[in-house]
Amino acid sequence: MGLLMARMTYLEAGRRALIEEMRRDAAVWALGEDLGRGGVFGQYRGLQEMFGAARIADTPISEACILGAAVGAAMTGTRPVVEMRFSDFALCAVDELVNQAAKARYMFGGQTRVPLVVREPVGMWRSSAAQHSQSLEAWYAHVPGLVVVCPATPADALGLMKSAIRSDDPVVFMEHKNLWALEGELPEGEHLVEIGRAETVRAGRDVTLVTWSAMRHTCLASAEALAGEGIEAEVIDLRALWPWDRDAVLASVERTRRLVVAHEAVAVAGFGAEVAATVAEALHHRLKAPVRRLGAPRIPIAYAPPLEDEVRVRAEQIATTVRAMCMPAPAG
Amino acid sequence: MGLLMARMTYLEAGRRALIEEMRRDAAVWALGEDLGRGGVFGQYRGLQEMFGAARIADTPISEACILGAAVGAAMTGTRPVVEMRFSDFALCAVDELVNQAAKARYMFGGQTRVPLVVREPVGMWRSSAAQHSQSLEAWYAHVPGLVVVCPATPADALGLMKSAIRSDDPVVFMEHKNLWALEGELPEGEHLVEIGRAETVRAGRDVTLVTWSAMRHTCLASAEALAGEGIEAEVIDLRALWPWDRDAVLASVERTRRLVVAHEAVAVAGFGAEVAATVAEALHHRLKAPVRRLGAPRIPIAYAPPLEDEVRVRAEQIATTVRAMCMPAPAG
Amino acid sequence: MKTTANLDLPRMQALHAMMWRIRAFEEAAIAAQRQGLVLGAIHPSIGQEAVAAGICANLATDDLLLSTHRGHGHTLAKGADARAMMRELFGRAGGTCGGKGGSMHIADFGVGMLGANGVVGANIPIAVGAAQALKLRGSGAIVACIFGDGAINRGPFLEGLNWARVFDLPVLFVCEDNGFSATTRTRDLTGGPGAAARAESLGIPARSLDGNDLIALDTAARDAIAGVRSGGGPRFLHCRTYRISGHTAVDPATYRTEEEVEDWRRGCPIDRLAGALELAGVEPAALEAARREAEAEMAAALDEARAADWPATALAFADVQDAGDPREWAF
Amino acid sequence: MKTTANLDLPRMQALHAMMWRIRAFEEAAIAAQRQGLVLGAIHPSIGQEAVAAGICANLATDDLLLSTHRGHGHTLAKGADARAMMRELFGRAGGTCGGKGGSMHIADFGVGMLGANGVVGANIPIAVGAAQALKLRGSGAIVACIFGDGAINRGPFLEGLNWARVFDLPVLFVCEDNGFSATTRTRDLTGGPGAAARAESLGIPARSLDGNDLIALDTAARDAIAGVRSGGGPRFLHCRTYRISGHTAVDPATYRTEEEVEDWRRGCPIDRLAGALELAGVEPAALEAARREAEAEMAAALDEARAADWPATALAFADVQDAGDPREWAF
Ligand SMILES: Cc1ncc(C[n+]2csc(CCOP(=O)(O)OP(=O)(O)O)c2C)c(N)n1
Ligand SMILES: Cc1ncc(C[n+]2csc(CCOP(=O)(O)OP(=O)(O)O)c2C)c(N)n1
Ligand SMILES: [Mg+2]
Ligand SMILES: [Mg+2]
Repeated sequence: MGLLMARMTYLEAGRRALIEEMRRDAAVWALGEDLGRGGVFGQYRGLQEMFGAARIADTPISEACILGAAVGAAMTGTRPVVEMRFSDFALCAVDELVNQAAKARYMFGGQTRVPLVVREPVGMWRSSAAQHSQSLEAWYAHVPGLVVVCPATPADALGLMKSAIRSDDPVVFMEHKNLWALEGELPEGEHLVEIGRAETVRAGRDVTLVTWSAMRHTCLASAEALAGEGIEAEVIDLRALWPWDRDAVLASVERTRRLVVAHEAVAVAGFGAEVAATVAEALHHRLKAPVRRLGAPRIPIAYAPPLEDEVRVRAEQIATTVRAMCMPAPAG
Repeated sequence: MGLLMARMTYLEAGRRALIEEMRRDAAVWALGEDLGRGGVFGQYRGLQEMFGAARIADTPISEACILGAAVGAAMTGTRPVVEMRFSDFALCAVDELVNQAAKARYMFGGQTRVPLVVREPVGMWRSSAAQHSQSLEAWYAHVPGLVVVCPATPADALGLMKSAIRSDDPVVFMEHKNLWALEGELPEGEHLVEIGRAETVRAGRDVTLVTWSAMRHTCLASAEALAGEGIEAEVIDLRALWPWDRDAVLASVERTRRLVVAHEAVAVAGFGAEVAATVAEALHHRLKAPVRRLGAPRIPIAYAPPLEDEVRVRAEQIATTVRAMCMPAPAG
Repeated sequence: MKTTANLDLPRMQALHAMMWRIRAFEEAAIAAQRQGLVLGAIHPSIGQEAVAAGICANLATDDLLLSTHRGHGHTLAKGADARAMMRELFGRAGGTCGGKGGSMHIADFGVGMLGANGVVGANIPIAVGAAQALKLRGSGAIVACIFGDGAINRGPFLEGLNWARVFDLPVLFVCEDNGFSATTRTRDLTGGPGAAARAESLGIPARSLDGNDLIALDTAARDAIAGVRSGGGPRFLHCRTYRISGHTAVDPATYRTEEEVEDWRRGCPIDRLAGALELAGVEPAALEAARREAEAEMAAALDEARAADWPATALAFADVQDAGDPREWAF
Repeated sequence: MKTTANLDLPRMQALHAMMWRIRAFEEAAIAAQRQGLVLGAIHPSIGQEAVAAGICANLATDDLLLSTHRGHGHTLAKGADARAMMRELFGRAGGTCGGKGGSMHIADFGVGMLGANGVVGANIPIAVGAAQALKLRGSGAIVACIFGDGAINRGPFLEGLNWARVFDLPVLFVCEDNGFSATTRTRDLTGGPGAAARAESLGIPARSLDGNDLIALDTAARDAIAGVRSGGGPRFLHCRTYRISGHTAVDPATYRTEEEVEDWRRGCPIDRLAGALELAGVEPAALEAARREAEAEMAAALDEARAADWPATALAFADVQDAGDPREWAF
């Protein structure tokens, strides 16, 4: 158990997590549009047949009520998993998430918990344009009461989803649409990943690359390229933005003495600013170079690929940034 | 003109701005709940009598439609001023603001503009508790297409509101509830303040305090206290978070070589992170001390004053932070 | 007023006493606010007490209730402790929510009261979700959801009612129609015939009735709740009443004439029920005693609240969430 | 089908041709998507063409139109240029939105088409606001707002319709009911009798009709728009139709039987109008010519789009907003 491995896609891993948790706990159920037909990306394929229409509930196009109902259901002894289809549509249910779900436990003096998971597929994917491509994880990290998770691999999609469902507090679970088809190894047995613990994906001594979600893979590609030039980048996938693994980041930068944080979201007021500011505050005197952030320019996402590409942080751009940082005192 | 001064409250200044702009431009109108009775804080007192019910429109309790209608009206040759009552209720209209207002100009390839102002009273005020106290300016600064304004004085409430109404793009205009009664001097004639230009409220050589909204006054109090100890703090009120006056901040920190950014909002992923990260990136080698951020802990806002006070950034706390920064190399 | 022939007198006296408790609680709270003891905004329901009493009298303790910013009456009638509620309004330790919520966020999960709400209409989706959870769990309990006439113009009203019908959920929706959306007359903001017609258009059986007639209301609530409890899905009651007090305790309510208010004062639901009870032979002294007892109870609650401690400041950091201790992230 | 006795034949032939243009445009776009030329999702309206043609034929150029994610037909019928639209679907320079929007965000302000929308129901509040602006400006123009049957379960539907009634705005609401909310049957998600009843409960005169009968639809739209234009406030049309294509161009639509689709194929609004026109004496060859012309037009539009340039990358930074040049804030 736990040693046998299976290959599985990111999408399939999320589906497996839900199946396992629904089998384990009768209080877990899912609600959203078109779930009976498998959901818009197939994440729920076959689940209504498996668990019935009461536990895999097809809802009207009523995002506010989908999330609001989940709040009520979570306060009443169940663990709803909410499907928002595209994170952009969650903007139709912000009162429910931010004023209700996130605050109920506190506002009511600890009388209740709101154990729900909101699945919000994020990110750029196949010319989806301005209303189907956003990454607003920084918003949710800013809201007391919310947990924010951004898995980048099938194993994390599985292990973090299971932990999210077991969380007694509301979790915003951001799956990246461009990762649905990504394959990876998964342990055969029960696989749980603690929310708030980063993964050091690659060790390195010269610079720390902090990232999350699909940008993990870009950072890795960049690190591989840099390795060919003798620059060893440590790549840290935060996996969760709240709580985020500050200790892991600080420990790494303490060693590498250089930080680049890269994400797909808009750079201005993005979560990269939080990471960069934290490192600058804590490790100013250790740094060999100023902290650096890479993110999208502050423009909506266009439909035409050449325009869409203008907002992408690419591996080459990360490498260029790292090279410039390492220049004054070349590594090794 | 422009030399005569009048004393006026922050609330009255916003009212005067609206009156002046409505007189100047027949396309300007306002909509929101209870405006005919003066609005919930009296900001619209007498305006319906002055301009009629079509231009000072009483709306149903329909935040999504209030903002959505403003988008349609803005694209159709008018300049709506939207009253959201409490910024917290604007969370019922996020799709309309973020997916529609902010993106229409871009998404439609420049065919239209969305000249609207959303007034969102923010901040802690008289035990208003978790759903009536939030400051989410960082969210809007993160959204391409939005302008974000946070006036702290009557003169800025007047001059920035007038500029906001004249903006061809959507402006989130955050008035602080605790400032309504604040009095200040106003020029008698037309008074416009450019959005995106900070005000250096107090000059100083030892540290730069960057702030906005009600925290400006806290920072000033702190600076006065520090002056008595021989520490001269420069206080910069950003006044707008998008665009924000990076040049003014960098020029100041270039001189003072120390930065503290203070705001009422939650520190984690707050806009202070953006300012701190920007300064750390640009001026790392000039800094005598690490950048510092002060903001609320990541907890909802409680009703009971002793609990509410726990999230307040106080002048003394700012002073303590500054003192510690100046310690290793005392000023003067 | 219906015939008093077969009135259940003990029940009606209890409801009369409950209305006095609500009235006395709010009058005490208003007085305390004038003294600066109640800190945040309070929204009194003076004149509307019959709705709270009549609906909640037909709920069991394990039935659930979702309320509004104007929820003191609903909360008391659902069984919450007046002393803890008063302490909550004072922001003190021992308050229903430990002083964290205040008037607009009172909740008492122990008696099935799942919360007032500071956002108009936000309780409707929460209520239908609670009902869905009850159904999933095979519980026989039901949910009552009270909201104002202003809430019927918010989107979640449509989404929540439609949802309750589609999933056939055990919810009683109650529109407590006091004629006002804050300081504006709701009829000027509302298209069509109103709340009941909207509910019916969404497939929910609805009744419109005099919400100041407690006897009629009690019967209507009983019938509607029987329908809900028997698995018939949601029901809707539209209760016409009036708020004699201002929108908040500090609202002078100059947007209406003194005559209009006077008319409704004469139609006060407490006096109306008292009249019916007297006609049915109840001693005026017994009715007066109910009032005095209520006033004494609330005066004591007020004194106790005034004497209560503030919550310990460390509690500011408690009950945020399990992950990520906010104390470790203070700046 | 209504009697063909006093058919306005030139008008009906033009509408027949318009439906063919819509059909041909979408069939070309679907083919182009299969070749990877149309990049983002497209939502074809094959089988629904009568709604677009019938409503828009009754609008003037300066009347405004708000559409949905399934808006190619509406946009063409409102007068947009098919070649610019096709270039937009290809994401090319010269597209209606310069390639920035794609299918779900097509807008052509030059012909009063204020936008498709990627968010279901979001066009309703925008439409009422546009109408309010027209009224404020003293314009005689009106707004038509088309949305699907799924949109009637979203809050903005209630808020927007109520708003239009309260402010007596010149809006024609059109529910284009194709029976599906994406891949789920809307009737399973919808309480009560449906769209028209909901509109009526909000005080808006409503009619429900066969949305594949272009002749009836043209008359109903004309009457409803006359009502709107004469200052009578909003009107509502509920048009029953069917989407023969999948939800998107890549949806195999296995959630329905082939027989059901076949039934509706036989009820195709283009064929039905063609039948009526033939009965009224129009030459089949003329009708066939309309089809051929449409197909030729769209084939040419497709070829042109394929040959068009990509937008200059610098345009990615244009038209964001006036303040704060994003190029100066790139990281
Ligand atoms: C979404 C939202 N918008 C506006 C408000 C401000 N507000 C508080 S109470 C109120 C009036 C509500 O009217 P109604 O629903 O009839 O309840 P009542 O106050 O009459 O009991 C308003 C507009 C709010 N709390 N929430
Ligand atoms: C608020 C929102 N929720 C969900 C979606 C995803 N979605 C796109 S089209 C669609 C179905 C809409 O059904 P309907 O309104 O009947 O229009 P139709 O597609 O049938 O034309 C859905 C659910 C969306 N775009 N917006
Ligand atoms: Mg009311
Ligand atoms: Mg449909």
